[in-house]
Amino acid sequence: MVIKHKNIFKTQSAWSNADEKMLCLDTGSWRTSRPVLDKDKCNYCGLCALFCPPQCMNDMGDHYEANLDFCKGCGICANECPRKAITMVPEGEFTDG
Amino acid sequence: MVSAQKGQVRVITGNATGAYGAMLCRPDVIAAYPITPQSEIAEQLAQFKADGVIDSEFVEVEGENSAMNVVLAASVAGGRVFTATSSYGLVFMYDALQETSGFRAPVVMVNANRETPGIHAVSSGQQDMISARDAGWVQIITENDQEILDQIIMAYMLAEDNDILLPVMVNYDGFYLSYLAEAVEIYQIEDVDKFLAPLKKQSPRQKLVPGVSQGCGTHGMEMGYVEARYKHTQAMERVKNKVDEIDKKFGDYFGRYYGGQIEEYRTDDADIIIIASGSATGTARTVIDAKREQGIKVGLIKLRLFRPFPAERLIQALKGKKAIGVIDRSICFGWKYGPICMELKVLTQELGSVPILSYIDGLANLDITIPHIGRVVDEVNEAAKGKPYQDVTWIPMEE
Amino acid sequence: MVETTKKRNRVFNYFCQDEQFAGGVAWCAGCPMELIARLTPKVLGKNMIFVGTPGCAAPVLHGQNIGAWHRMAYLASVMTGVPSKATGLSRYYNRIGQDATVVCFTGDGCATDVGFQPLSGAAERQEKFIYLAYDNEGYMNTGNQRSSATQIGAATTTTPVGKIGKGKSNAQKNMPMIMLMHKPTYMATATVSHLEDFIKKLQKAKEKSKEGFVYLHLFSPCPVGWRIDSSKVIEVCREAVRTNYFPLWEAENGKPRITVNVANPKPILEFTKLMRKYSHLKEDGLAELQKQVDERYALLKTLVNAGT
Amino acid sequence: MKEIRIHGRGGQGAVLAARMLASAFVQEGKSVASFPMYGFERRGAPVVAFTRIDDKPIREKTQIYNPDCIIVIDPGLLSLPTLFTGLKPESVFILNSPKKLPEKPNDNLKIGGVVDATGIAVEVIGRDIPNTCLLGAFAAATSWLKLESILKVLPDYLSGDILQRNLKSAERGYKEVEVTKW
Repeated sequence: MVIKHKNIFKTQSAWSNADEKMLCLDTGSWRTSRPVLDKDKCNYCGLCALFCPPQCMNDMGDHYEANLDFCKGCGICANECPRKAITMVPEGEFTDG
Repeated sequence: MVSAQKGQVRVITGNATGAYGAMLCRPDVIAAYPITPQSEIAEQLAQFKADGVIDSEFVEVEGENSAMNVVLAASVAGGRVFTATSSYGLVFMYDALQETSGFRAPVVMVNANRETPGIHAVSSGQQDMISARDAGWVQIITENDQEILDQIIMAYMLAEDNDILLPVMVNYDGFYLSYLAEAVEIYQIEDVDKFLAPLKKQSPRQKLVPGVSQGCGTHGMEMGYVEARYKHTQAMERVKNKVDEIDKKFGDYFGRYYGGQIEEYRTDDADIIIIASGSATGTARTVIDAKREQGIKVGLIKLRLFRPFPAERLIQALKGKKAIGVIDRSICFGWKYGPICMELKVLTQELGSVPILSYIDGLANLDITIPHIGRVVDEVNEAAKGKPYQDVTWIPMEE
Repeated sequence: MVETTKKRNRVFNYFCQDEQFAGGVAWCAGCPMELIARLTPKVLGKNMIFVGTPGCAAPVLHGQNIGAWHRMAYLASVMTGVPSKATGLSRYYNRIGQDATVVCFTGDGCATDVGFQPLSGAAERQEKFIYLAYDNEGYMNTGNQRSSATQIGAATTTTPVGKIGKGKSNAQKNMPMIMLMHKPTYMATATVSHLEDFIKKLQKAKEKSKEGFVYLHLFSPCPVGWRIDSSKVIEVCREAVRTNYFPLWEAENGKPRITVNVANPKPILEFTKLMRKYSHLKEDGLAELQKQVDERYALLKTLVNAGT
Repeated sequence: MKEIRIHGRGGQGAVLAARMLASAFVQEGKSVASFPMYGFERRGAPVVAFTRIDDKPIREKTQIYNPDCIIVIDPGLLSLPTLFTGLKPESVFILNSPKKLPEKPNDNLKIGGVVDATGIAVEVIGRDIPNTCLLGAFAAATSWLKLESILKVLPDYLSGDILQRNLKSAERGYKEVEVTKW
């Protein structure tokens, strides 16, 4: 029996097309600890957002907050914060984690 | 019925012809690196550029690998491209050759056949082409200067056809054809434009455009890879008939026909067939005529298309023949037969138990001479009569 | 409560385009190359096109079947073909009048080793594109093997430390200096600890790539291969600059200029102590490394002084 | 079909001479094929070039084993043991030499022509490029083609002052060749 294979590519050759299919990984699940911000210490300087490799800090108007869907928990934001306003807290301490 | 005007006839070498052929097709980007015996193409194209004969982007690359990569990328971006190489140059392109066919980029390349393996033979032989046979390219072998020019034009028609979209390698014997000066008709460029015009009427092929979210060379994962490979081989199958069609169109337009995948010479009533390719086929015709006069019913098949292998046309032409001799200008490591002979052996079931004699000749600039081919005809003729024969003969080793 | 300035960091002002990558992509936690990759299109804008190679960047730069991890046009390449492919693209776009910023995005293995010939060739021809090399000093994607960008003494899986082995026995190929000798229209070294410096160089690279060849050498330590705590990666970049291990400079038409002056460079130990790839080095090993750093910096200074 | 074999050394223009000869025959409506045989292109290394001419299209793509004519551009090559190998009966021998032609060097020769092409080239062109002079000598000795056909094709290969000098060199070769019939 021949199972007819459905074409993945519309073209003769292999091209990717982000408009048709944008890939995305659940990198949030990689995290072993998460950044927790002490808003009182934050001066909204933005360095945490700028240095964040996955660029996943959301601008909240007066502070930045990691998008936990993508934050890999590298801890750079905590290390680079000039005011030490971010602490990396093990995921086990969060019920949703 | 010929609709093209008469072109200018000039006595030029095969290499120069290659450059003229490319020029007539107005490539957008040309990249070439010199190597004996191809260098004259790179020089001639550079001269065309210097003289303002072509307005193509001309990239004087630092190596053949780059030449192939430059034209591959420009082709993927939508351009018409040309490059030329030989021998180790072709080998040095090997990774890019695979990419080019895998990306289905309609690159046209001329390859002046030269030896490659370890022993540095600066001399003719088809070994370079043979070592690239599984690179997924269409490979065509030409016999004389005019055919080089004509085949380059036909190569664009083939490569850029939306049904095909494959790179095409136009081969000719280095040293023999590369330096052979013959009278060549160089068509009027407007006529070539007209001939290639149908390509522009096709729906545009996929192109790489900045700002558009599309990428070429995506990782083919599992079925994606299988599908791309499958489509590639299907396109290869389509090449065969397309080559015949284009040959007909070309002949109707410019007045020269080459037979498409194979050219048959005095095969109709022949009992035995000699199969050869490239410049040796010219010499072989002379021998066939002479042997015919001696009463030997021999015919010649000139193999023009090597990849894809023209199995169906060969079966048709060889059916009922009593013996076949194949002359190879290269060898096939791992098999004792020459490469073309080895491929032909796949057709044994269709051809029946007919003797197929393999001959290795013309390596390293050694001539495939009239007496050599005469010997092949005589031995194949004896084999056809049921006499015992030698499977493989290295002609120069037995002289 | 700490008083907040509420002033947006000016680095954000350099961004002319939104994020082009998917939120989650398969790069290691703390990888500065991810930061480089994400910032580059934000700065270079819409018509940039990537030419990428096998390496750490490839799994994300190249798609999988029809799917892609980002919204940019890209051409995938094997290691040997990147600058040549960029040449083909930029020449063709130039011919048809298509605006394009062609960017090669490769690692040091490609730039300094297997892909060096075409890089040198494209630089010599002054092809109009940007060659961006992220330097993690080795083949990190394949598991931390040495490249010619690996510095002396470094422990890698092909220069391991053992009874006899003391890490890599040869000094690092001085790639920025080699490229300077090609006299590119523009070249620069940069790293992500000095973001504004990096971004300004990217902007200049875009502008200068319309005239000729541009080379960017970006220091990009690998948290995994170098055995750095992922949170310390930016700090490692910073210390690399402060110890003169990786000085920040640029050159227009072959004239070098230091962009970040380090008044009192720290000893190399301040850099090496942040990672374990040098942890086996004893005093003599560190001295040898320090010597390499000092020599390279002296050479740079000499050229800078000669150019002015 | 007539087959011509030219022996010279890299840099003396043997290859070009073979090609010019082919072009000249095309002027007279012939089919031609001409190619050299050498590996690396090196100044001073022996080179052999072949030209075939015929009334019908030429199909053979082999080297020439049985020439109708041998042209020797470098007299030093006279000592080649294989120089006259395979020569057809009643064939022609053209030699560049300031000396007299050797006494019938091969039994199969019918016509010999000798000309001091080097001397003429140095005088007219200013350099030792004797090839065009020998083409003139060839036309005179063989009568296989007209001098005019040679003069007509030289502009395809040369231009300017060098062309003028070569035209003159070919003419002098035509006039000054000493022809012997055996």
